Amino acid sequence: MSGTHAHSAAFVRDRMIPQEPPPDRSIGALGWLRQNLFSSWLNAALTLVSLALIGALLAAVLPWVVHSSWTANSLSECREQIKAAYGPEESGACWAVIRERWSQLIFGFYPSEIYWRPILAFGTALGGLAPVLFPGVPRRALYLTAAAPFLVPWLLWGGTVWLPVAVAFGFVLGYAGFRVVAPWAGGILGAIAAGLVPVLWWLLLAGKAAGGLQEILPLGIEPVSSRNFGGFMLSITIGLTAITLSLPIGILLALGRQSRMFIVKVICVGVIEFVRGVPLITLLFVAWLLLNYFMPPNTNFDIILRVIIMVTLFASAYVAEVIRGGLAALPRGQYEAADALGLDYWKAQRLIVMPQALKISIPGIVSTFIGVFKDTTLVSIIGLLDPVGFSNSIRADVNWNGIVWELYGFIALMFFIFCFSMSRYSMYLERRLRTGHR
Amino acid sequence: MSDTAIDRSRLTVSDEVAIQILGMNKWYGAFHVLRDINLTINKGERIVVCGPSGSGKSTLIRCINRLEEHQSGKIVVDGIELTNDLKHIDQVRSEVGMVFQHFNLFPHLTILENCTLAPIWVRKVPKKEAVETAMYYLEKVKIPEQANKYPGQLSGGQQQRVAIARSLCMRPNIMLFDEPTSALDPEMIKEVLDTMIQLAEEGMTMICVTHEMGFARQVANRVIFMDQGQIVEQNEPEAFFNNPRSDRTRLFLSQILGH
Amino acid sequence: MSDTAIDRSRLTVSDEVAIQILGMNKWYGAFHVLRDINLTINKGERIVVCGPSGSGKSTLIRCINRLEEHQSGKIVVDGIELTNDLKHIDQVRSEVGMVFQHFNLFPHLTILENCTLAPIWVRKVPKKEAVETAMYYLEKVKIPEQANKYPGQLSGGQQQRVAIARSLCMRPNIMLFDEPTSALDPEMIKEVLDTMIQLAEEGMTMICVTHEMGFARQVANRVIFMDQGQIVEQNEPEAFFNNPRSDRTRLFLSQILGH
Amino acid sequence: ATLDDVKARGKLNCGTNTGLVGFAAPDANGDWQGFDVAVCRAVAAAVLGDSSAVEFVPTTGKTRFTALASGEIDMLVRNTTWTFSRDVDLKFTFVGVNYYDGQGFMVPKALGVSSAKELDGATVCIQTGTTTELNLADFFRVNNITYEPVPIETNEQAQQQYLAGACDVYTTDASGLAATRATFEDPTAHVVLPEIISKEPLGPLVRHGDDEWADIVRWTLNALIAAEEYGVTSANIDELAAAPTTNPEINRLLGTEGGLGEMLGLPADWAVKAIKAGGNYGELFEKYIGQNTPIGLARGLNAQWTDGGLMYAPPFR
Amino acid sequence: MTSYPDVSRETFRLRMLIFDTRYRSLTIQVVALIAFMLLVAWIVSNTVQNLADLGKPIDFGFLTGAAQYDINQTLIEYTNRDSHLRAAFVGLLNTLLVAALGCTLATVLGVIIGVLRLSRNWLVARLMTVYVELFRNVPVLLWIVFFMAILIETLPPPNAFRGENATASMLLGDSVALTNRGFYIPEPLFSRSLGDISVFGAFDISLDLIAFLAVLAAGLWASARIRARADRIQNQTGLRPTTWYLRLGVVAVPVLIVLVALGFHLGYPELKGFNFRGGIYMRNSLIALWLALSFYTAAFIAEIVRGGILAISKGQTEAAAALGLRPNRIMSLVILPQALRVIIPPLISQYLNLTKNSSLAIAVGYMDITGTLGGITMGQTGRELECVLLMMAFYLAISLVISTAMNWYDARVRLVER
Ligand SMILES: Nc1ncnc2c1ncn2[C@@H]1O[C@H](COP(=O)(O)OP(=O)(O)OP(=O)(O)O)[C@@H](O)[C@H]1O
Ligand SMILES: Nc1ncnc2c1ncn2[C@@H]1O[C@H](COP(=O)(O)OP(=O)(O)OP(=O)(O)O)[C@@H](O)[C@H]1O
Ligand SMILES: NC(=O)CC[C@H](N)C(=O)O
Ligand SMILES: [Mg+2]
Ligand SMILES: [Mg+2]
Repeated sequence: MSGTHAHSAAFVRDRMIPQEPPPDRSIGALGWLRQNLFSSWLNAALTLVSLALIGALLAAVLPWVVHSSWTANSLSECREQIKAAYGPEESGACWAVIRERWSQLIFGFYPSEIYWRPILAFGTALGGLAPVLFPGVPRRALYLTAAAPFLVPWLLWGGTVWLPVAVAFGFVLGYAGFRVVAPWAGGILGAIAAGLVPVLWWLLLAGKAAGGLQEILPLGIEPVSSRNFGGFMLSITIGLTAITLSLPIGILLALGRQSRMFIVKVICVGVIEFVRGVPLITLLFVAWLLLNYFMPPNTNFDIILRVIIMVTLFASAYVAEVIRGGLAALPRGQYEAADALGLDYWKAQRLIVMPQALKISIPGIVSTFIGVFKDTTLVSIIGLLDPVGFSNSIRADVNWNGIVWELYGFIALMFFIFCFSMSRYSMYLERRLRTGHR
Repeated sequence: MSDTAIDRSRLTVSDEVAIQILGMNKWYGAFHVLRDINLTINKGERIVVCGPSGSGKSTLIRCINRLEEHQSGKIVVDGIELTNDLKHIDQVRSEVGMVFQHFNLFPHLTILENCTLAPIWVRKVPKKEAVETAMYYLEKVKIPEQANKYPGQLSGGQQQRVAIARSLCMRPNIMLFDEPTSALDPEMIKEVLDTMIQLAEEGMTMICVTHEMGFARQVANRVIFMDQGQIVEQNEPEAFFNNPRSDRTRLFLSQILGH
Repeated sequence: MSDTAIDRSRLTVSDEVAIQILGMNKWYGAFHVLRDINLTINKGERIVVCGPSGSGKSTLIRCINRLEEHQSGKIVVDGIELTNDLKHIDQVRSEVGMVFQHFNLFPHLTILENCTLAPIWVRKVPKKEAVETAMYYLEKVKIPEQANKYPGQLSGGQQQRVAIARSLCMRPNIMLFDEPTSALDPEMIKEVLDTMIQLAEEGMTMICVTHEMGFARQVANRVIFMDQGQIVEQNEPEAFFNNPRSDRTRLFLSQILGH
Repeated sequence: ATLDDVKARGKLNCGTNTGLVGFAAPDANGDWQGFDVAVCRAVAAAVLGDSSAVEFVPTTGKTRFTALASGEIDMLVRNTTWTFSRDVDLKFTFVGVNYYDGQGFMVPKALGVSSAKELDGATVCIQTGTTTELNLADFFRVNNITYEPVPIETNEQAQQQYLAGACDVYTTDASGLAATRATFEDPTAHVVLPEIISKEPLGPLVRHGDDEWADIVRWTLNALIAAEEYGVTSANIDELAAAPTTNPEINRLLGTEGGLGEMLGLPADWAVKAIKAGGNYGELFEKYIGQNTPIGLARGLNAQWTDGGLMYAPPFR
Repeated sequence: MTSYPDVSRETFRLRMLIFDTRYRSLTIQVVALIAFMLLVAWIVSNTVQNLADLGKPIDFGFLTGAAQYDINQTLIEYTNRDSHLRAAFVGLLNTLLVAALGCTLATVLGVIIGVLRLSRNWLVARLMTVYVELFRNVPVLLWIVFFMAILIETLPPPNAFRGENATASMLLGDSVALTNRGFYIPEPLFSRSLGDISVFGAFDISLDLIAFLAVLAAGLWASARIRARADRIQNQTGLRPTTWYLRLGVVAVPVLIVLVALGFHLGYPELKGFNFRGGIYMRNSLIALWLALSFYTAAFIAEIVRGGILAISKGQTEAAAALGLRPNRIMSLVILPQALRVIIPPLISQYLNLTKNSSLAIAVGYMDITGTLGGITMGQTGRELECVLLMMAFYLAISLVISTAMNWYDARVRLVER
């Protein structure tokens, strides 16, 4: 046991050594510079190259941005103003075009005296989303969430108040149908009734009922045709609708795809893979050229509605794939526990499976949404006046013929702000949910 | 195992049949997992099922509340035969509570919500009443103070007790336990076993897959030994442990107790 | 712990110095992790390092094979001083084997490939020879039959033994272990400790961060207790455990052993 | 039928150019103005009695026919050439011609080109989906010279590329060239080459299959042309329409005699409203594209037949 | 064993369709199938009805008619007398060209940026973060038109290269001209050319190219042999012979010989007439589309690469370092093989996205399949349904091929686990 030790050097520290500051310049500003920018020759070179790059970019862009005119009424006037102010060789930005066309870039041809309507509509939509997006909002705001889907379109398109009421009544009918049928024939028939009754109502009676009510009690606001929608309002309308509708549809598609029922699964897989396999632009072509062919003769519905349908379909397929990932990540035990407690399929999905699967899928869902919002610019290719489309028609104006960077820059900036804040929000959400249960 | 003194005379068994399994067979694909199972369990019985891994213990109790489908034979629970009829399945499931090895609590709900979920949505109990019931059972498993935490914040033993409380909130007549303690650290096993003993004392019909032989001796009125999908031996605990009749049982017991 | 009888007299310590650390200090940013470390380790010594979490144990042994850089003082391993010279670092690293808490096996390579990778690419050993060496050490850690499996297919204990074999294949003079058993299930700990004991018997110089006090008593010839980045006490195991001289050590031991 | 749809809607959906000064372009207030636009307004005035009851749908060379075929617009007035295949294969009805045109080339003066035949190897900006695109291919093939086409969606993009020098030549209808050149900072730096390589009768069109609607558009256009022939102008029309005049032709046109309006399913004063919307054909021409506008087109082929031109409205009887 | 009563054979009742687990799923499936078929039938019948009303029944015959229009960029022989089908094929090749170019550049950029984002250099890392956020938060369509505008507005027209007082000049010894119509770069020419062969009578392939590729392939094969030999030697002796110059040689020397034999020389672009002649002409539409798609996709690829490298835990690097492996070997033997498994599947779906996004070519007048088949052909013939269907079929085929490749790769590299 003993004698084998070279060191029986037992040692006990009698005095503890306190924290000491590090010896070299590894802290402080200089230390930071050394560690982060000039830690090696390669790094130093990279730093210098980066600095040069940033410098060159700023030198090229900054004077142009700053040497600008906000007041001119045409491109030539603007150029003159800039030459007058900053010298004959200078070129600068004509932000004046943004000032002059600001309201058009935002609202398109929406009648200017009722700009409050789209503003109120998007306010309502945000209000409706708030209780879903942020946990701190009181539960009562959920009423707004329920009302928003009817309120927002009505505010945007105007017309009789009875139409949204009639549409909303369809949901009441559906619920009633379920309550009447379900106890007697069971959940599945109940669900079918809940689906069928409102569809019949909407297709056959809702329009007439709304018309009739309008006769009796004319209540309404000035209707605005969707041809007048344009600018960011159009992007947001399409984006927001597609985003909100694609979530439930995507969930259904994802559930269908996970289903053990072969035919249901095949149909869902087919739809998802088809939609994901083709570019959005071809789907927009369908909306624009073919959707009217698919409808009974002489139905001619709004191009914006058609576009919204296709963009929603597109978003749904992508959301479905994201949610499928979330569903797959859920342990089997959760399903079994729900079964063992006697929850039926839909209740288990709603109470147990979806809340968890959605939580897992949030980053994916949000990036899908960002993608959808960005993709709304494609509608300019089929001639709708979203911001990109609008920039073309502004350029068609003799006064602003030849203006390029200011418009693209402005539009890009706006999109950047929207998309960037969405992605930051998703990070915030992820962080919050990660710590949520701990 | 548990040090709690238990008065076995208080554990009564009634004559009414709770579960009856007749000539039941089950296959996974071509693999014959359960072979000709015959078993009658009376109200108030406390059955412990044991046997080597893969012998079909879990499958057996999962058949009882139809988490798995059997292919031939008959299972009657509380007078209701388990067929493909959804109504019957729902009825049976609300009579039978089940506790899983890995608890399977719902991590996105608080403990209280875990416990009130099924009563509210399946039994259609008013929320207030459901909360009262839940608190009653949470007290019973001695964690009422955790009611508003999330499962992730609890230790394994506490989680398993919540799982038991969650089942009890549906006021089942029969409880199934599938190795409820085998995912737990030694200190926590006792907490859970105590809770189960308490349940047994109150006359609950229980079927429990476990290798806690102390628990079996103390609580069970019958021990069933399974191997290769069959019931190989069943007997009262004393007789089972001290005097196993089959060779396989003896072999198995020697491994388990020597461990 | 291990039931293997170990003949301590066979564990010899030579007079040659294997590792010498002189007045070594290390900072993370402004945080002083290691403070004035002085330590001389002779060939064949078996050192156990223990201490509360965050006391700098891992950092200390990671400094020895330069996974971390120290800012002042001197570390000499096998006669080579650790400076920024890459040659020296490479030399030291191929002399010193390290086993991590989480094994860090390469999941895309088979066990055999894990073991032969470094000998082939660092030591430039012919493949055939590398395979032979690898098989030799795999047999030593008692898993030659797993050679063609992937790490994902092995249990934790087996993986850790592979990690040890992988280090040994480089034929190091010194082995460093950073809590090699703390990520393992109890049954698997024994497998790994047995392997380490065997290594010790063969005279390997070892530094092991561990809280397995049984192992320390049985194998170590010196136990080092660290706290707040400093070596607070070091002694022979018997004296260390039975008669700790510093209050901090006593407190720590009471916690660990009472556990 | 289309007429009923339009009446029910209370608006006429009219397809126009995305922007071609003089023919169709929104002004600073967002109101559409131009020679083609005026036809839309006249039809709206005739049908709905309100020349502002028009929803203008900007279309590109490529999108215009789909817009019409899919029913998105009721009529298309977008300097569209009447061709056999558009009429027969694409199933549209051209109701007349509001401008007789031909395809020309515009080049910067600095290039020193005086004939289209000298354009061998040039880069040519061309709007896709147009007849000019096809004519161009034929022209260079026939003359055995090469070119590099740069396909472009709208007139405005073509202009941008042409001015930046990304193409040497811009080719389209001569009227379009004149209109485009008019918007340049320095129009005199560009010349339109003398060759006109095609016939381009431009006119309004509607879908096949609704002859009543085609008649309305056709006769509205004819009314504008006839009005010029008879000397009915926006200045004197109120007077002329107040009571029957001595000229029965004018009376039938203005609805003070006979029931032409009723036959079309329109009120009797349909033509009065159409003419009052912007004036007669000659007035419209002068106002939007004539000699006194920056575009400065001469009447040429578009003069009345009585002045040696091709404008020849069939009789109103 | 005791005999037991068999399960009572129930008679079938209607309610079992809904409540019996055996029939229930069947019921639902039949209902779903019927509903789906009804929907499809409804759409088809509407379409047929509508098209009949318009008098243009579905008919693909127009594809064989003469296209009549010219296409500026044609990878195969094409004149305006050729059929619409051939025009569509020209467009298809153009789509594939820009997709291939785009995927290549996007990968290169994405990898560089992704790696630089992990750089310890604070400034570089931040700069790359800015790049990524900027590019992925602005719509790709905007980037495309933006790049096109940059080309058109900032580069000189060919005119500017002309005359005594030219304001612009060619680069790299008068071999490259950057104009606002596109870039002209030298082209490979062969003075002793082998000529072309015709494939199916549809298009020609240069024999020179074939010869070149054949020799290159042979060289690569030889190089692989040398490498295998090096592996063998390493296995036997442990020492790896240095072979890079040999391997370079077997590839380069025969290729050089073939090039000399064929009389290889470069054809330089020259200003003649209105435009540069000679050389390879990359039109501004191609360049704008290519750069925009690459830069945009690179931002996503950078994130994938970064994620892939981060996913390989620090422990792997440390374990490898502790074994004495040098940093470059750690990268090639430990990190890359693992990171690639994480990176490649999402990378392939980015390729798919890029290919689909290339349909935005239409915004800058690049004649891809949406520009020919879905653009001019559709506009001139008015065959919307047929053209859109064909276009969708084409893109579906591409995505099918790509996702099959991805699944195959996924299955091949999946880590073996318990
Ligand atoms: N879904 C399944 N598909 C196919 N085979 C299965 C399935 N579930 C279980 N098995 C097999 O059925 C047999 C019985 O499984 P069961 O889980 O009932 O055993 P057990 O007695 O509970 O074992 P343990 O003690 O390991 O839990 C095992 O051989 C198992 O491999
Ligand atoms: N990369 C790092 N940067 C900054 N601080 C670090 C870093 N790594 C470790 N530390 C800090 O250094 C201290 C010592 O860490 P070390 O890992 O050596 O402790 P330990 O004794 O091994 O503890 P444990 O028993 O938890 O493994 C801790 O306080 C830790 O927070
Ligand atoms: N350039 C144009 O926009 C019109 C072109 C030509 N008149 C056509 O109808 O095709
Ligand atoms: Mg089991
Ligand atoms: Mg540590």
